[in-house]
Amino acid sequence: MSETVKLTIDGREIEVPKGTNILEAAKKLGDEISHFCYHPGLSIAASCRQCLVEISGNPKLQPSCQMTVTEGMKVSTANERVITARRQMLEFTLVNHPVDCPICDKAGECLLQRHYFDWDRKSSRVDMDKVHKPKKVDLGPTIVLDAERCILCSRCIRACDEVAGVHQLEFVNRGDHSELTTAPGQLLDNPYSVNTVDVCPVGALTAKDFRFAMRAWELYTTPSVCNGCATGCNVEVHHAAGQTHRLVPRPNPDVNKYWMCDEGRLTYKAAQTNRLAGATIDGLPASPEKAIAAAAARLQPLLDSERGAIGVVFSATHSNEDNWVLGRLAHEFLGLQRAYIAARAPVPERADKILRDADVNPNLKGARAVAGAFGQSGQGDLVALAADLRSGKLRGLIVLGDVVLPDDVVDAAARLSALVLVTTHQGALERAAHVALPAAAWPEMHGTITNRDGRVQRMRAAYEPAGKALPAWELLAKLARKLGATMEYPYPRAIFKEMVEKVAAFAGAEWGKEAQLVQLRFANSRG
Amino acid sequence: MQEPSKPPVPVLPGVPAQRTVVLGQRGAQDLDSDGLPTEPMKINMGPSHPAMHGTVRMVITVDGERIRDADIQLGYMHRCFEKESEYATYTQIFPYTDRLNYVSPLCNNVGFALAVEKALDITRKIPERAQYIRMIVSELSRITDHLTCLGASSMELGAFTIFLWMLKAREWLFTDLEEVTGARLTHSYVRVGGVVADLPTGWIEKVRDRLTRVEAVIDECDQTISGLRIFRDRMENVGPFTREQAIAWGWTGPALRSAGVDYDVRKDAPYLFYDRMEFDVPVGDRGDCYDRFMVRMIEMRQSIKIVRQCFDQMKPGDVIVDDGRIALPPKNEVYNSIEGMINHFKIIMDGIRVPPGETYSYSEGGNGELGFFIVADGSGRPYKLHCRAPCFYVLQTAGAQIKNALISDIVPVFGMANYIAGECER
Amino acid sequence: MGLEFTTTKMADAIAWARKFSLFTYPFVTACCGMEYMSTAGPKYDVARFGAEFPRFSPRQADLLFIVGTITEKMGPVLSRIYQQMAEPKWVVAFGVCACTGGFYQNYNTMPGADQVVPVDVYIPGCPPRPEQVLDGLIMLQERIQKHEGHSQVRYREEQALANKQEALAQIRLPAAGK
Amino acid sequence: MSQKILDRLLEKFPDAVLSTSNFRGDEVAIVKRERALDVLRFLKDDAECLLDMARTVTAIDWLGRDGDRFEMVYQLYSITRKHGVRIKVPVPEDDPTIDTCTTLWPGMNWAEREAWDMYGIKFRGHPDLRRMFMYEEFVGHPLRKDYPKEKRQPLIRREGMV
Repeated sequence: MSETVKLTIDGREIEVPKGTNILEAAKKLGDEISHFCYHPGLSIAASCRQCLVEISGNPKLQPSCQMTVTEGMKVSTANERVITARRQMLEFTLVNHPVDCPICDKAGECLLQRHYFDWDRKSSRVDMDKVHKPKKVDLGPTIVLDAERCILCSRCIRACDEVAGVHQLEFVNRGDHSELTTAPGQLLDNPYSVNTVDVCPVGALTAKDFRFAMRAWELYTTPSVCNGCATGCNVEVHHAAGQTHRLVPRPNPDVNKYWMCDEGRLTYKAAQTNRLAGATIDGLPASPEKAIAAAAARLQPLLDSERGAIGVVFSATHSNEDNWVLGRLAHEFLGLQRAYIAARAPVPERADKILRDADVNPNLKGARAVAGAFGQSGQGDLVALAADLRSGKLRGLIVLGDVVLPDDVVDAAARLSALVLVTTHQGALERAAHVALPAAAWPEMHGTITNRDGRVQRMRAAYEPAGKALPAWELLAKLARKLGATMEYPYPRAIFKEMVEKVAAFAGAEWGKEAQLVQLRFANSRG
Repeated sequence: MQEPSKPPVPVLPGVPAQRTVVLGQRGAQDLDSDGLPTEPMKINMGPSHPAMHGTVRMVITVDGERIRDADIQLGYMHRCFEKESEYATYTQIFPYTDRLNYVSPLCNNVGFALAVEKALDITRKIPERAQYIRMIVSELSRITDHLTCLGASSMELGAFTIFLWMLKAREWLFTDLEEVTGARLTHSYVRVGGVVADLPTGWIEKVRDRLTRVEAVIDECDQTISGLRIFRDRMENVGPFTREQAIAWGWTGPALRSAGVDYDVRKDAPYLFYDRMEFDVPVGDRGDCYDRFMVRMIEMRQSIKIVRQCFDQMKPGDVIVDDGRIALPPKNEVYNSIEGMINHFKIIMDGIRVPPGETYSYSEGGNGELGFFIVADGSGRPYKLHCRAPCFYVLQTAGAQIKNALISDIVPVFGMANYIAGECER
Repeated sequence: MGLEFTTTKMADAIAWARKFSLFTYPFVTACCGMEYMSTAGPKYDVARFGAEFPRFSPRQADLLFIVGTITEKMGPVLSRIYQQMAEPKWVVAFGVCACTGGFYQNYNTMPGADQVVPVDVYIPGCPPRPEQVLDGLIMLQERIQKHEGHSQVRYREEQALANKQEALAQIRLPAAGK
Repeated sequence: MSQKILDRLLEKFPDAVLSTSNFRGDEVAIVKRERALDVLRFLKDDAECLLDMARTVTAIDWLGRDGDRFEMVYQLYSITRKHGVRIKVPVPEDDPTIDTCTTLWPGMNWAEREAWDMYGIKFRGHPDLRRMFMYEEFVGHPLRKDYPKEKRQPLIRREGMV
């Protein structure tokens, strides 16, 4: 990438690396060339002819997505001839496009709408019937196809070939009867199938999960990180009225490029079902203040008598900040010695070379790093915890996160003289706990998680926590104050700064900017 | 540059040219007697009080009948206009502007449309007829504003008849405006780039005739009350404000003009076609409540004059700008072709895209200079929208005006500040 | 039986008298006030329905007209004014803001006046036309005649409860064995 | 029209004026916070500018933008000279304070109180800096971009209405 090429686009000179195509070069200059079939993450098809530009010395207009830049090249992207061509291509594309916008899931983030509005805005000249095609083709477990809306850009075909690595989609027939389809008897069922919906410039491919569930333009978007596995794909949380409606990948060349897996897209469901809405004392609802006081009262005698028999459980599903505050509470102030790290068991069969990882914990590495920072080896996992509970070594336990344990272990935990739980979800252990405090789930809180490569990534709060829940770090800090510790954090960023200084693994990590809450209709990036 | 010269204030029937203290008037000082020792007492007026039209709350400290101190508290009607606007497209904001100064909604509509057009830089492209229609409706709206203000405050001073008469005239104008806009009060008639629809056929003749009758009502009220002794006793020398004070405190509109400053946006920074209109700007000389009353009284006649000139000057033509990014396509295209559908969809759902930049645009509202400060970020909704509400600045001096006055003076002072909750607290 | 007959008929007569002599307290906050003026004004004369006499003190009124948006800051004032009114009392939400908050859904506007006080009749519209208001008033009168106003219902329930307790007190047996 | 105001400013306060611009006929000058009051006083008193009326004072919240988060906006006008200008003053997030301009234009008293109420900008030397619209129990500043639009803080509710 060392050598670069100079060229002029619309009279402005720019220097780009060799091998860049004109479309990308123009994007660098800030003027967008309309396109349907080109996608930065996919190979070039140059089939939509929407990105035609004029290159001086070249008699015909050339597709800018296909043409790589050459030294001294002179390009004009918006002269009369180019715009006329664009309009003509758009007119052809629209000839057979159904009048579906009011019932189309893509409406509001549709490239066809956008380009027509930006470049054409001419009324129709066609007065005959449009060609009709099947409206509801079930392509597989996740996708439904509306063949009429398809503009034959072939993005989805390439997405299957190049992302999932399986060739499952193809065009049949020719002319205005061409159709997207799977091979007879075959299904579109690869684990990355929903990416085809993201790349589809129109509403031809729709995800069954989101189909007719919500209008795109009414959603608000918040950048965050997927909590499905240790890969930590960057996502945008699309939500409205305190509820997530879908996750879409957020481009990040170092982690997930432009993609994410189908399983990851559904992680939002777990984050908003079966939640612990309010604090409980011995299974009965109570106000947060009362619950925290009760927790402190439960722990105090143990702290006085047998400090060594109290354990803490770090969570691989909670943010670094939550774990850090727990660590400070347990080891810096209470001087506890027994630490465990609760992590979901790995699922080897889901691992692949693309994105999916066997480790289904979003933050195992982070939890280990934090525990390590407090001199805890971090090797005490759930097995060790179960053993210690069974053998009765433990008398008290402070647990972060919702931990799933075998029944007999839960019974053992129930026999502890103090079991304080800070968790997002209901569960067996939560029912057994003396005090359970409701924590905010990942779409509801600011924080960072560490992915499998040790990359510290930022999650942003999309909406208010469910019910009476609070961020776990806040609950733990309150508990710490009740126990006489001095721990004041005005906002999570303070924790982050403190943590980054102390923990070697997090050195140089960035908190990042606060993101404004923008409704998709006003976020010009999409559609 | 020097000020443009203004014609003198016309002398009206029923208004004595020079003011003399009416015989038998008891000065306020007569009410304070040394015989009655008083002690300061805090009284809470409002937020729901017969003497307050609107929901303002006053904590006044009275010493006998005298007001020693007054603390005016707002916010009981704060409807978050600016926050709502940040979440709505420019077109969706028009209904909110209706409810700013809900006594003259069309002035706000026009003011906001002008602001967005300035941000879009299409002010020159607006069709002539649309501009004339905007002037007509906003002047009619100004008349309803003043009728309500004067009628209501007369009623609060006990002149119920005036209230009924002026309300009668207001009903006429509501009915006429309803024929144009489809709504009696909250019209949402103006759009970015023009107006929704043309005037109905035969409307102009009807309104010409209607205006003469409105004028008659105004004269009737004027002759009945302007010279009335009781009325003048209540209004004259109440809450006077000097020219310098008025400017320093950011007064505009009738209040400022009553203090002797001839500042009228329609003259000083003509928008629409006000530079083609021939009308006078009345100014007072004392800046007391009576002046404010009379200025409004005269302004109504001037507005009628403007409307008549518009009727004479306007010609047939388009009523909205011809631009596919701003004006909606015809409905048959929307329903039958994908092109029209997309065009309609994008304008409605994404809104009118305004290029990034900050503009402040102002016009003459019912109460004075109505300004809109728009911060656009290139999307279909304002990044920030600030509204400069005229009566917000007039009302904040009410406390100073009633200091050391009598409790009964609160009524005229507030009536003439024309406190409109929706506009003042937005 | 005869007694019941007369009392029920008496109650109906009283309700009839009440529904045509409503003393309104206009709790005017916003735009709807303009249409309230029109309703009270010369053209749509609310006096024709026996509700022409606005009292500007809640203690003298039995019909509370909530005219316009109610904000969070205004909430306590509204409930206090409601409490100051004498029983039996009726409440009308005038305009969509008083009904549901209308298109003001934000940090300071209350989603409907019924968050604070019980409401008998909701008159939608932004603002409602005077005809609509009169229609709502007639609806309220019908409710009053049918003894369905919220305070009338509350009163009946309290009476029923009191009678029940009375009856219970009478049938209670002397404690035996002591 | 009022370009000469900007020229006057540039020649008088070359160090205080960060930048000047003209957009759609609105002249704008961005001024350092430390010198803001001097600039405003000059504009009011200077014989050529004589901006005797302040139209409005408000703030802008640029959350997530590089540089200072807030920006004060002064919309000034001269009744006698019939010209106006807009002065903008960047205000940092960690220390949102600025000198009050009520000493020059008393009419900006409530406008500054509103800016405090809505954006949490403190005005040094303001006569009484209370909340303008919201009630005292209200937590936060609603027009800040990070305050949710529908986050209500009820003072009162009927039972069963929570």
